[in-house]
Amino acid sequence: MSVWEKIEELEKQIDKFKSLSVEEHIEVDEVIVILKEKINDLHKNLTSWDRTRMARHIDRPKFLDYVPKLFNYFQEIGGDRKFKNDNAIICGLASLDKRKVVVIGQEKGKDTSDKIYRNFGMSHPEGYWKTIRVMKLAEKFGLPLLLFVDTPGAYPGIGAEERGQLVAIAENLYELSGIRIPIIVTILGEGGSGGALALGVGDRLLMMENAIYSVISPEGCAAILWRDASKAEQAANALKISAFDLKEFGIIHEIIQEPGGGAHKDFNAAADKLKKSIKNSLNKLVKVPIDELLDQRYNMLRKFGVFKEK
Amino acid sequence: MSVWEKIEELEKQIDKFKSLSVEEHIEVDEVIVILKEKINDLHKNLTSWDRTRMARHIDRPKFLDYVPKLFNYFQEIGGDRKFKNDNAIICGLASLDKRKVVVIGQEKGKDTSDKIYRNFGMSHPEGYWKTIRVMKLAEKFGLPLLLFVDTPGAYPGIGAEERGQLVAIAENLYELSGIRIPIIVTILGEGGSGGALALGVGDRLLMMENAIYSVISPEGCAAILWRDASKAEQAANALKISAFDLKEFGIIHEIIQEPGGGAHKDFNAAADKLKKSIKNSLNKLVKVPIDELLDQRYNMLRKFGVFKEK
Amino acid sequence: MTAWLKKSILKKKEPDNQWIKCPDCAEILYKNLLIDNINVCTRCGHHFRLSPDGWLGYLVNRGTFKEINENIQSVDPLDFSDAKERYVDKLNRSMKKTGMKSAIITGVGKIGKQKACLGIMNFAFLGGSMGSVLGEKVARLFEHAIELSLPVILISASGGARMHEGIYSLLQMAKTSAAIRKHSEAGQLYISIMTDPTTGGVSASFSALGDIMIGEPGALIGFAGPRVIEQTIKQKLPPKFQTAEFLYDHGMLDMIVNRKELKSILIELLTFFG
Amino acid sequence: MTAWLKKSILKKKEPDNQWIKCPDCAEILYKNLLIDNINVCTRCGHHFRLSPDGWLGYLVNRGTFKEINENIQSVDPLDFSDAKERYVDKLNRSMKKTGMKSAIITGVGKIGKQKACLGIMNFAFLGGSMGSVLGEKVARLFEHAIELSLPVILISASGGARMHEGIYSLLQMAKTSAAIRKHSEAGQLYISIMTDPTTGGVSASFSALGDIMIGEPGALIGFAGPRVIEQTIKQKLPPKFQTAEFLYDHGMLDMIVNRKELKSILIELLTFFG
Ligand SMILES: [Zn+2]
Ligand SMILES: [Zn+2]
Repeated sequence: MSVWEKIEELEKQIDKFKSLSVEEHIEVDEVIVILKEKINDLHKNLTSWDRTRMARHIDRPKFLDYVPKLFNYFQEIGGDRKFKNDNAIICGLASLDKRKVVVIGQEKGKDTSDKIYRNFGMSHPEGYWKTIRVMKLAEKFGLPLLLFVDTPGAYPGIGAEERGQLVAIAENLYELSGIRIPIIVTILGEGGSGGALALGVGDRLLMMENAIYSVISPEGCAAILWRDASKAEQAANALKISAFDLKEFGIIHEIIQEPGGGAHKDFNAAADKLKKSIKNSLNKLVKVPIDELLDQRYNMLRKFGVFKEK
Repeated sequence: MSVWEKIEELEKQIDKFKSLSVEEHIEVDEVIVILKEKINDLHKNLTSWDRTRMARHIDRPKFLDYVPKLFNYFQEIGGDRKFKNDNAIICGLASLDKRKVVVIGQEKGKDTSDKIYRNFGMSHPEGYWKTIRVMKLAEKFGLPLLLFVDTPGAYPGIGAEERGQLVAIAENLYELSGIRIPIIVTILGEGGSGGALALGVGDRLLMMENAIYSVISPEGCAAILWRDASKAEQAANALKISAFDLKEFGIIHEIIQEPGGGAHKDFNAAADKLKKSIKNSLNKLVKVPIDELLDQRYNMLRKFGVFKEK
Repeated sequence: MTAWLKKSILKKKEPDNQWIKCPDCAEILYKNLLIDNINVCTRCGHHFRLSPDGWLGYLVNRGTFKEINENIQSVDPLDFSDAKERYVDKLNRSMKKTGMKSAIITGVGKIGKQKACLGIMNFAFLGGSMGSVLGEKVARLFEHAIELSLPVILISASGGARMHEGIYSLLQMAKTSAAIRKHSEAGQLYISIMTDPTTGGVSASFSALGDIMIGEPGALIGFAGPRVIEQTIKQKLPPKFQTAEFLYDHGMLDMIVNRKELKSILIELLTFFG
Repeated sequence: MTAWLKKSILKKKEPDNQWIKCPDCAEILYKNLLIDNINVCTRCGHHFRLSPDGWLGYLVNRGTFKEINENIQSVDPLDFSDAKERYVDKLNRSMKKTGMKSAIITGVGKIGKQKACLGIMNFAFLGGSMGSVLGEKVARLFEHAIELSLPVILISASGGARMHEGIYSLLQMAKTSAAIRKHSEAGQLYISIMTDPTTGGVSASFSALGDIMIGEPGALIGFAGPRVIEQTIKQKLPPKFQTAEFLYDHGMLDMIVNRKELKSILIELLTFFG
């Protein structure tokens, strides 16, 4: 039985005890507490592949779910001013309690028609041009930028290539590396490849406990290196794409703890934790003089990588 | 007989005398000189409609004809980095004798297939995005910008509207008004409407003697205000669109004199004059501190317009 | 009281028994009720054009609006006449008809708790065409906003250039764009609201340069006029072409806002950026 | 003499009787003549891939190239193994095969009269994939160019990311882009040359950020790999899709330059901006 299956089994048990408690008036609260702790423990042992399944879970909260939980004001603003309003990326003006921020998030969509409308969170170049337009608006007004990542990757299609997916992503990296406002990146679910990285450059990188962040999808990696897409589990684990892996690598700053079973099991709790972390980070970042912040950002980016010399 | 027809008649006479001179060895040089002077005099009396016909004359030199005459080095650079390389606008790195400049010019094309390739000099938004991309390159390297205008107007089509012709033109005006390099605009032929103005903002505005610059094509104006497109002649003259009109209005700085009969009659002479004027202007502009230049540019733009107050 | 305000009050005294047919749903609307509904069809939500006084009455706190540069007036720099009449005569007719001296009212007022510079175009004045006066008033509005460190809200409605002023008309595009840049460099907010119709030179200059660009539902917005395009491409235009909705889909607008919600959206935006 | 240079000289001593078939025109080409022709088919002009030593021999004035950071080498931060072998073993094989320690050579040399920082990728080294070492060498190259106030010319050839280094590989895109921004802010010129193939992470980071972007004729250039796209959209790709010519038409490149003319174009560009 995999860790994942064990957790599912324990969750079933909890449900059983809960109904016992309600229907038969048997007091089993203590048992439930113990089982939940057990689940939390097991969670720490989830593999990268388990996390991948969690990150893609059908019930997992999406960016638009977080919006009302995090912000008391949110006004979407649209458009790249050039070609199309890409619905896979949502931009907005927002208030995080009293602090004004600009928000850019990737949205995968909820039901089937919404998923299609959002192109499953896979942006075309116009999505990335929109983010550049909006981040410059944020820069003009000195507003901190909050980026939320949740995408299988940039869309691989004819139109996307025609309109220069490569330039659009590169320009995002270029702009974010030097834009003169504080940036906080949160990886909510799937951090897929260059399409995620395009919104992944900032001063502080947060990652939900069950999110993943990878150079290539496990399936893609398996197809190439195992010559068998069904070897995604091996690939995922070999790629080390969990939040705990990335924390160990020193790449992300903070893991946002999720409730046992994932953010969707107690979304309010997950969103609260995220909000608290973003606020803490923001409070620190806004105090840093902007030139110093840019130096820190550059140094952080510069240090990414492991190699030997001589 | 209109002024235009008189000139054509005199030109025929000159040709006759020239052949007399060659075939019959009759010395008539003095007569030819007098006739040419006559033509030059008549030219000053050409109406706006006559100028329109000259500006659109099939033999009139186009931007690409001027390039080798003006520049000893010219390297075209392409692309808006977003959608398409618009062939109605050509950008290049160039040397004007020893001075490095960046050049952006509208090109109508020569023969039929070339005209189609150039879309008759009518840009889509991608042409204007290309100019912004290239002018920022010029700004990065502190290179003066030479703009050459020759277009019936921005292209009125479905794709052009879909891709935001209005934003593209407005952004050009916005960028040119504040870009931190000297700009010289030369209206070579047709300065048609917003599509021309998008490349028409600079520190110094030159205009070929037989060029026109108008808010709307004479035909368009006639169709609306005369409800009859064939009244283009009346409209052209009412609109006052000749170089002499614009000089009188104080809108352009300098008229580049063309040979009698138009630039195509002695293209070398016309191009020489233009080159000399551009060089003179450039020599003056590069000496002005950039902030002062920007103030002057703003004041010039601010003064455009006539009205009464109170 | 400025001339146009007097006029607008006079207008209200016109006989009330007027009815208007909605072009979208064909409902026959009682004119006074329509005005009370800020010229939005009570049945289908069709947005009728709104006059500057209608806009001011709706958006600006009562008694807070101070018009500026109200005395700038057009002249006839080209001595222009078309087939029918002289430009000066046309101008005089328009001034009489609208009670305004130009196609735009500019000034400073309060919206909610926020002060803002406001420009409101009047399509009824020669089709909201842009001549020297419009350009000058827009440029001065932005300069005024720089001096006072205020945001600008500009409501556009224009058929294009004031051809009668020839090249001067065209150059207003450059003049207004330059003034907007100064305002932007001063760190100030500019909200552009595009109403039906916003086309031609206005659409391709100050209207298209907002930090935030808002379109009214169903408004015709575009650079080239639809008829010019049809003549050029020799085919029918697709439905919804050059509507605000079309522009939003193509990434040109930040949002489409129903007129009834516009005021609260504007207050929120002014507060957010304030 | 660096290891790869020795190796390249050794290569030249290999038996000469080798023939290569041109994939475009099917001409059978004598290998040494092809090398003399900088790997351009003498019949149809097809551009074969060129190794870093080929590029250096062609572009850089003899004896002027000084390699930098030649001793940076890959490690195996994930302890990665795929179906067949460990990443460290794969690395060792590649190093042996190519005589290089990474997929890029960086250094300073003279082209004509101009000094420039140069980066040349080697597709033969694990498909020119970008891992920590490639990213580090590119970033250092631009930082070196800032110190020396020099332009950078970078010749790309890459199949994408070095998956074996996981997230480190992805992050090189951000690292290199940030270094390029520093170089650009210092006012320096960057010419990006995209050769066959330039795809994936390399294409969407430093390759796409040139002040001037040059493609080689026929080169495959794109973000997503053609096979991935075909699988996603479930249809055949159009001919010429993702070629340099396709990218030029779509506004992504400044020019397409035949290899034989590249040197003189580069000299002109370096002189122009110099
Ligand atoms: Zn209705
Ligand atoms: Zn061949």
